[in-house]
Amino acid sequence: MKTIFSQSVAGRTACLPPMPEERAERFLPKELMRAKRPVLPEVSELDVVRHFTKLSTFNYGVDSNFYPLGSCTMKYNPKYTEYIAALPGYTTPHPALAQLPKGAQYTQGSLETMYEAEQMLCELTGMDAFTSQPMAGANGELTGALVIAAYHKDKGNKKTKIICPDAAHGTNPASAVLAGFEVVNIESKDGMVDPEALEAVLDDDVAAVMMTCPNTLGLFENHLPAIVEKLRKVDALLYYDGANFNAIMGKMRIGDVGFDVVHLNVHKTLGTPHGGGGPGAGPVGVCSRLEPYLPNHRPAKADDGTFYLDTDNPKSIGHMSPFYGSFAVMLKAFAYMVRLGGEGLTRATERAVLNANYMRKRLENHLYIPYDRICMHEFVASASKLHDECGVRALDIAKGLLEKGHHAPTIYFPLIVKECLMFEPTETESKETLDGFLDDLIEIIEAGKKDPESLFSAPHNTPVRRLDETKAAREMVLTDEV
Amino acid sequence: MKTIFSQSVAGRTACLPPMPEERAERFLPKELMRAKRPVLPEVSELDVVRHFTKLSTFNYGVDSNFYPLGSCTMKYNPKYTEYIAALPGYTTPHPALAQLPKGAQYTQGSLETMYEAEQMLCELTGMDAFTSQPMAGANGELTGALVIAAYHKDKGNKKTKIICPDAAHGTNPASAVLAGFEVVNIESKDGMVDPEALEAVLDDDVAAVMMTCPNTLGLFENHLPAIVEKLRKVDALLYYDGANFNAIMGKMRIGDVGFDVVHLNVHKTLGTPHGGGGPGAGPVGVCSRLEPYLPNHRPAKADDGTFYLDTDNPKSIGHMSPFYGSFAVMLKAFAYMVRLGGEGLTRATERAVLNANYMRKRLENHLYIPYDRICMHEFVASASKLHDECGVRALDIAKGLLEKGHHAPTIYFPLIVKECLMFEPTETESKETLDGFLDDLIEIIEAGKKDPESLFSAPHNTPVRRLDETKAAREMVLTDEV
Amino acid sequence: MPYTPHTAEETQAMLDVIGVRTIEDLFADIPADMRPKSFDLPQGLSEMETCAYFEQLAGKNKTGLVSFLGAGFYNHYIPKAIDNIVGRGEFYTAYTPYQPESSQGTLQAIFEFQTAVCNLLEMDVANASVYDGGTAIFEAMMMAVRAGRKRKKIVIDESVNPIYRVMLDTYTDNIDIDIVVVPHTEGLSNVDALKAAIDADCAAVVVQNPNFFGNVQDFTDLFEHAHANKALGIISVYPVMQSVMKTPGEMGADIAVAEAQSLGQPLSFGGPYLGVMSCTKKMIRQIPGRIVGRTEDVDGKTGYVLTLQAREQHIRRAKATSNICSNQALCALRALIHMSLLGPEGLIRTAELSMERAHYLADRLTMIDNVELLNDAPFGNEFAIRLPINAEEAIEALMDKGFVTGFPAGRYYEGMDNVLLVACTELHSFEQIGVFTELLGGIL
Amino acid sequence: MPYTPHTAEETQAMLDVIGVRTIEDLFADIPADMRPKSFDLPQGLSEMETCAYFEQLAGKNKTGLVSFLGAGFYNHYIPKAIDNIVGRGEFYTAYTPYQPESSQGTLQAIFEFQTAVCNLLEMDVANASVYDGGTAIFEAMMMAVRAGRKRKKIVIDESVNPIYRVMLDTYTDNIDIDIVVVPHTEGLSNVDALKAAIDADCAAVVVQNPNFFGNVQDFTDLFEHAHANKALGIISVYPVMQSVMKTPGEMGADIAVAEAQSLGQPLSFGGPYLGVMSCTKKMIRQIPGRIVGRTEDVDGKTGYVLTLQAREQHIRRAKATSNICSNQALCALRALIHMSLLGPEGLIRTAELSMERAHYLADRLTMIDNVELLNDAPFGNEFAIRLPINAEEAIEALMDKGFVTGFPAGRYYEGMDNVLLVACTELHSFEQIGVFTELLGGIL
Repeated sequence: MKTIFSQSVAGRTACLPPMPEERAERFLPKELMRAKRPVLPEVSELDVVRHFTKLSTFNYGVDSNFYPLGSCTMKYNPKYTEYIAALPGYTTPHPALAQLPKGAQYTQGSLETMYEAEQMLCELTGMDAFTSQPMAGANGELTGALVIAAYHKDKGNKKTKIICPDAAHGTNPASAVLAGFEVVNIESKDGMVDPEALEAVLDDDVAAVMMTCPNTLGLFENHLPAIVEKLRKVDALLYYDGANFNAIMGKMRIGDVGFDVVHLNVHKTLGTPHGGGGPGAGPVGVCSRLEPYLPNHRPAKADDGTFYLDTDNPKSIGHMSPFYGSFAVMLKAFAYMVRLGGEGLTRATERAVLNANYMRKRLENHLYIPYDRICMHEFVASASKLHDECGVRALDIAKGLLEKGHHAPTIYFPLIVKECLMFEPTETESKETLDGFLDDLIEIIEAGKKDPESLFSAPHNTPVRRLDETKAAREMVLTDEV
Repeated sequence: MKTIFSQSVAGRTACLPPMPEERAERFLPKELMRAKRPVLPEVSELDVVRHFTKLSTFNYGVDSNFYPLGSCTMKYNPKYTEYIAALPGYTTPHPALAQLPKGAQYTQGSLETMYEAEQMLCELTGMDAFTSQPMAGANGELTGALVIAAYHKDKGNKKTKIICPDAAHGTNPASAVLAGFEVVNIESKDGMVDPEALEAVLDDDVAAVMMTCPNTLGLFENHLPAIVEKLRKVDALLYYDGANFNAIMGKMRIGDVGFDVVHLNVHKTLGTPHGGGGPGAGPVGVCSRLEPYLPNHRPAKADDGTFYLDTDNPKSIGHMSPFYGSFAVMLKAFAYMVRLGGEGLTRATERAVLNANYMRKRLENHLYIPYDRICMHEFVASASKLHDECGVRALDIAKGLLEKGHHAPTIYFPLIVKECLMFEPTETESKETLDGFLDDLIEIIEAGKKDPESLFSAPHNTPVRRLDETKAAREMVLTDEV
Repeated sequence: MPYTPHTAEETQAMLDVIGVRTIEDLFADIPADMRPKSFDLPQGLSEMETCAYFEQLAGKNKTGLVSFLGAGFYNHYIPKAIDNIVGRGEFYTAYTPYQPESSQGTLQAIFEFQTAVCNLLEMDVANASVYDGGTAIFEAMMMAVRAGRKRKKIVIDESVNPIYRVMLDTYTDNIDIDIVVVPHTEGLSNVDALKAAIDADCAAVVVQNPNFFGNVQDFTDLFEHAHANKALGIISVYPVMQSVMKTPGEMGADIAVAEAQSLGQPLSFGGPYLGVMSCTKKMIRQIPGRIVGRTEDVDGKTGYVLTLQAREQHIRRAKATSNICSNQALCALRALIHMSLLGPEGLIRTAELSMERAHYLADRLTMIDNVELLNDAPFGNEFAIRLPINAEEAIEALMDKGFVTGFPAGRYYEGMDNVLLVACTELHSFEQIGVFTELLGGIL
Repeated sequence: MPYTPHTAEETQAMLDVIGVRTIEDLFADIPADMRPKSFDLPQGLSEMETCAYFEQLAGKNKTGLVSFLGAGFYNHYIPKAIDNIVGRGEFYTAYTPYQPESSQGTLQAIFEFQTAVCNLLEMDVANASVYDGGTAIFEAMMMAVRAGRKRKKIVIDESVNPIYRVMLDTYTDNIDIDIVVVPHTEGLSNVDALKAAIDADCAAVVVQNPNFFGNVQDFTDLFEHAHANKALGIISVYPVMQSVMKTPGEMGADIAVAEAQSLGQPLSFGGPYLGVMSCTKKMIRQIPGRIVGRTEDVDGKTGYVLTLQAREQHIRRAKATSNICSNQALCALRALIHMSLLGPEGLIRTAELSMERAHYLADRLTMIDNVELLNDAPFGNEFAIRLPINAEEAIEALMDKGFVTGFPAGRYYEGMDNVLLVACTELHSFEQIGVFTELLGGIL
């Protein structure tokens, strides 16, 4: 499809502001001005609308069809949250206004929203305090790691290492490194963190362990109490990666079972849209002893019931975002929690787990399930046997699903399972939808066994077919030549 | 595609209000209540969103691609007008509020909007007064015909007939009949109203002539001054069907050249969306002597600059709509006029006519153009020669265009041209778009000459192919059995 | 210039192809003496300035009012998903579905809308909608007159919304239809008088349920009587209340119509609204407007088309069943999505919440001295009370306190100057009702 | 319950297939003593109640203020077509484009966004965006440190937005990077001092244009000096002003970053915003985050994929170039549509209208006694003035009159308690500026 740049015709305009009385030359000397006008699309509004409308039809969202992308929690994004985030009362305020003299008076709505959202997250997770500042999950991980570092530094602990299980998301070690830690990997046993493997590397230098629970195989970490006990002995903290939080709402609270820090991905658990890759929000919760280190400018409630920004945090790590994080995203997450309430959030978790187990059970005669027991909100299957038998890989199954109009599951993650396919149906899908998907998936697998070639060339009916990624990396055409 | 009803599962819900404290039995005796709950879809919000998102992809709008539907003026609908019509200040007020004591004070925004919109329409058309009440073009025609009847009745004229040219829209005679008139048809000559044919039927019983100018062949009615003169002699009024008003903005004003009544289709000329068939708005303008007969509750401006509803209209025909017409649609039309201004509206007309003539010229070697001279905003071609040569009909060309992803032109209207195709590109389309369409159209015609069969089976790639209309009319399945 | 993409070069190239020198040459057909005498429209504005102008204008409407005004038009909650769906360009920038292969979205949606209407009203057939509730009654009357052949009389109950009755007078002023209005009795339809008015010239009797005063009645008996006299029964209903009320189908109505503004359309100062029309199978050839039918394509695949088009003006012209050539497609889509999101239980709850509040309000108001209900008959979410003062005075007194008290019945009914119509929906809080009754009590 | 479609029957059928009796059986792995100690979340609300709650909350923010507050974040006009497009579910409910066959919409949009960024900044390569302007500077510094191998020092100008400098301190607190701040001189970058700070340990010098005080400068010379000393030049810019200002490319910057909130993102009390990152071809292997490249499918058809993924954490884990694993895809789409709708002329006019107003305001303000510009250097749409009183006082005094006076420089700069930063955009009217200057004059 033609790019918007290639539709450009010199002099064509769409949404032109009025003509200024003075042009830029009046205000800037020539040597501070650019020589050439920027090459941006010169198109009509109709061109823009048609172009992006057409482009959208080449995309796939939860609104299009089922999206069982494991580890991503592609649940339905309720439309009312978009309405709320677009209320002019919310979109208008400049974030610095609340920091000015008397400014808090004029931003009480936003401040109360932030405060109440953080309070609700505390109750949901059992943590003592939350910050809304982190702008995405990985940013939340970094925040958590910095808070951990600040805590140990303040306490005079000499801590240099963070332990990450091999099934962890790749961002865990990457974030730990950015907080100045050395990363120690430990191998899983039976799909779970192995207390003995942990014991083997646990010493006084360990600042924290980063865990995902249920882990990225969709399994509950049964050794959690033992792990907590071990860590306490060396004053190491326990970090909860919230990627899989959709599996435990109302069933377990992170703070209650000994986790010290948590980040949540609101675009996973709390119904905010992924937007094709962002924006997200990654609020971080901590236990009370870590609260002093949270990012500064914290929403707070005064004795008279008004809200303000608390800047009296001498031990704060500083700022993770210029102001208070992705406010509008957090707002949607808060609106989601308000609508569902405790009961609704619990039910979401229950149905997510129900759906995952139903899929697992229906698939177990067709695909190898390495850990074939009750799973949480997602599970991992493997095409390795299929690959051995007839050459069909996880990738081929994924492409076969695309051809049938479904989205594919996550493939080749976690790295510890060969040819893996990770399914996460979420609670918002009905039995009918799951059955429709499963019928097609089983048909693909069975057809693949008989005629693997047919699958190797899939998909045929998508806007483009399998793309040459090597060519992309080699030639590196990263912009449109104009 | 499955209907929303067939996706229904008893007990499933989407957007449920809270549970009432009392059920209906508390307020209504059993004999006034329905025996069974209504059979409506029981689906989730996700089901609804996916269903209609999917359905939308089976549809075709101006936002999808070029839409050269003659006589329909499918121009681009600017998005800001939707924003304006959705402002809570505009969507909230109950229409009767303005009629209550002190109510006008609280609806000044809506009243001023209506008043200013009507003023602007007066200047645009040269009429003396406008009403926003008619809810669509045909409703405007009826309003106009009723005003004409009221005028003649009030004057004591015995008028029984309205003259309609054969090229007129079918709604013209249908509306005239509803206003109590007998319809006299006259035949065109050289594609235009023939003054001699008119003369032949013109007598004292004639209340009015309904004209479309340019007419439905896209031709300016050259005999207009002669016609006006003839009508004046028998005190017959001249009605302007505004369907083709996009052809003359800034170039001719209806009121200036002798028209007495006009309806405009704002969804054609003034950029409001067609919505798949509605809602529209059909404001009616009149010369001053007809003003007393306009529908009641007219927006007016007091000496102190405030706005109110004028109900002191003893000669008014009454009410065409419960309140003041399709307010939100008129609002969008007004917003469109404000944005374009006089210069922009004139330019719209100029480019619409430019585009039509360009298409006509590029097509003239490929399709027979019955009136091949400078046209206004649209023109009519005919496939009759093609049909004679190789059996390809206008319908086949239309379906061939659908197959190539374009919308088809209007076909088989006006009735006076055989195998006709009526093209109206509108001003919002670029030369590139026209060229792309014309290249494909010419290819279809030329291919059709060589291999007509290929065209008879088109389209192949649409959500459905040619449908059996006879079966539909015979079996009359008009609802989904549940 | 906005929305005309032509550059100077392109314009020139196009003029060259056409073979004229200037754009003005294309308008040579319009002689100089026919050119505009004036054209003093204001300068155009940028989008930014245009929006600022209208934001300022919209701001002149007061939006914080607590309103008990109904009179047939109600402020019900509109689920937010509706705007998201109807905002898709494929729906709202489409034309009438004349090319069915490219219009299955609109066509199937209308088919589903027809189904929802028939199921809600328990009627056999529905059309794709007409402009509003008033034109729906008019078209229903016309159906009856066509079906009744020589019968020209329409008997209409006085408690049918008078706002519509004004419209009906306007629409029928010049055609051979005789509307006979049968007076109400203290806000209730006088069924005996209606029966008495049905004679050999009567094509149909028209009633409304709940009626203008909010009262709910059963017209089974009336329609039976009409049928016995070869006249038809026409009923106008309120879709939200219809979820719990006895249906037109159950009452034996031949034609059932409604204003469906209450199903997902904002009040928007009068429109666009949505006229719903349905009828029995017997009346199918009389129903005007668009109708969508299910069929198959050449491959046997299910699809939808406009059907029974032979009734319409582009074919029948002066002999068409109606002059209506559009429907309120997008409004109908809104209503369909609204009903799908609420489902039967949601629509019923909406009716019940509205009734609950209205009855609470009625209880509170009638505790005020000298305030009484107009009658003791059952009502839904609207009711009429008699005040000790002129209703207009009461309205005026509370307006500046931010409350819209209701609709003054005296506007349309003689001798009812003290009668006030008051409506509630699920959006009223019990608190608001409390404050309102105190304020109203204070001035009485 | 909302958003869980399971009926009781379906739930049972699914449990039967799984082979357990109750849903609770699925959670048997979580022992009783690990269950929540409390879970006192409020009852859920209907959509209608939820929206009412948030409308009330949003209403507690005052929206009618006339604000001259900028400090790097500006209220520019957002064309209405943007919301319509990004509201399409195919865009905003999609995930990261890991399955390119089903994600060409997002992928091509990012490719076009990268192109627009490169063209606006005149740089070679851009990524798909990062969280915000602050993280963009941080990631740029990290790029420089990686490229500079043993060099650990970053020289940063004090007139770089201090809001970001606080972030940079936070982000670098635990890693081996040494940030050296070079003081400004009356609001201007001290280029000589910056040059002097570039030594053999320096990986990069970081400047901002216009700087925090709104002044526009040329850093060509500085970057040349940096290159001569094997250090890199990093510049942070303001996209709207960039349409007229000398570009990072023209100045010879190695990495150019920006906060692109001003391109179609509402202020929304702090986010989401949009961090833009671009660099020279030489730096391509260092740039973090997602990058989209053009390629072909098996049929030779053009398509787009995420490329250079080998740098990312899901492959590189602890050795990844960054921990960032998302981009602000929907914000980037907004920015792309914004730039497409405005085009070069529209973006330039936006800059000019904003400057025009700012300069008019500066002229008016400096006519007040004892009010003077901080310096005489050129500025864009924001400038610093020295007041006769504490800037915080001035702000406080005008707040209740509905005017937000600006940002008090003293918050971040010692000795600048009387310095006020004032910003204008195209949305300010000359009238508002007039009223504001009178009010401010009145209190000084």
